[in-house]
Amino acid sequence: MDNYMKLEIPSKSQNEAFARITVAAFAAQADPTIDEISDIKTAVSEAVTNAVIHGYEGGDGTIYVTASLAGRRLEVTVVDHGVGITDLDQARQPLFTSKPELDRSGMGFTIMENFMDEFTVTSETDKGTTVSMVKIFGQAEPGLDD
Amino acid sequence: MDNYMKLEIPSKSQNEAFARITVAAFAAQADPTIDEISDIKTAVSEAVTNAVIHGYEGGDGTIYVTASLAGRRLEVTVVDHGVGITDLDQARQPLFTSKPELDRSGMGFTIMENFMDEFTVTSETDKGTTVSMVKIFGQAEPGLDD
Amino acid sequence: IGEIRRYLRDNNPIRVSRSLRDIAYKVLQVRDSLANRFAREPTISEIAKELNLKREDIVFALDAIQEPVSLFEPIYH
Ligand SMILES: Nc1ncnc2c1ncn2[C@@H]1O[C@H](COP(=O)(O)OP(=O)(O)O)[C@@H](O)[C@H]1O
Ligand SMILES: Nc1ncnc2c1ncn2[C@@H]1O[C@H](COP(=O)(O)OP(=O)(O)O)[C@@H](O)[C@H]1O
Ligand SMILES: [Mg+2]
Ligand SMILES: [Mg+2]
Repeated sequence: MDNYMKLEIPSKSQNEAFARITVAAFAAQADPTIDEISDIKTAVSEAVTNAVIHGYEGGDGTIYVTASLAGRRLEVTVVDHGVGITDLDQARQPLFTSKPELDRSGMGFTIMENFMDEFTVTSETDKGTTVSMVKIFGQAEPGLDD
Repeated sequence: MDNYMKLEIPSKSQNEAFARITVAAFAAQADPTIDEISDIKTAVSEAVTNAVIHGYEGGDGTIYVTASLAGRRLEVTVVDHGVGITDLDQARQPLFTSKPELDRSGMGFTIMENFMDEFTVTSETDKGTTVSMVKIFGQAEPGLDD
Repeated sequence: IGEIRRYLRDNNPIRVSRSLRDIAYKVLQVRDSLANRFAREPTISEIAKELNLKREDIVFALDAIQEPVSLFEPIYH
């Protein structure tokens, strides 16, 4: 049942919807619930949107999305070779955004972190950014009580 | 609007469905009809299935699927680095199959050729096989009257 | 964030496979009614608009009720 996929796409806003559904279709092999898929789609959207608007600042560039399944553990990475993040601690703060003029909410990283079971981001100025996220299917969900 | 995607997946039968959804989701940007989507899915399924069962003979291997859109012209390639096809003319004959014991119908290439607007296959023994297919959206479909 | 998350989801234990099939049947209904209205095959965007879904979501859902891939070949497992 273990499997992987690697996807390469140009940095375009329309590829956010495409990348999200590709990862969802890949994850569907693990027979997830609607909520689990919806969490993954939201997290992937945020990561790809960041690559497009922050990493490549709306210009040309290539985005790499990988996903792998080991049992019920899904790992997803979203990589860009864009401008990178100089102050990661600041970037990860809820509500922090470097692009308030674009009406960004500054909640992207916070959403990825909360919707997925593991979340790491590494980045280097002018080299690019790698977001890595894990979802483990079929877990009870601590912290949600409705 | 022009766009592309490159996908890498291991040779596994479950990736036939995944590859077909991925290409169809990519094609959705060109605003096709459901019939057009279904043609593409069928053709991609046949090509990926061939890579899995013939190219890699059910064993390990990597399959590369690319798709690109230029206006309403979708080009899809499916590449394997498997055993290759020694006699292409024979392989392309309707009903020819080298695996009758697997209950193959020998109609895969014929289906790809008929469901898509352009179809080419190149192959080299022990090097692998490349299937390349084009679908042009929004065309009347000559020869189909249902 | 708990609130955002609750807004986006409703703790639904239903398997995505079932919900995809439900969406797919709706897609086919809408396709038929639009085909009647337009007297031609609707495009995926027209269906997506009617159902307030993304085109990509429609494609994904439809695959859940995919008929055996080819009429000519058995499914290989
Ligand atoms: N891929 C990336 N490349 C460069 N900078 C990024 C990237 N992703 C995030 N950032 C930086 O981190 C900040 C916070 O990101 P996020 O939490 O998604 O909020 P928002 O996207 O709304 O600004 C962004 O404003 C940006 O400065
Ligand atoms: N990717 C491939 N690698 C090696 N051989 C292939 C490949 N695709 C097709 N073939 C050969 O071409 C023949 C015809 O393919 P096809 O028309 O799809 O029929 P079937 O798959 O039912 O045998 C196969 O039986 C096989 O011998
Ligand atoms: Mg963001
Ligand atoms: Mg075949």
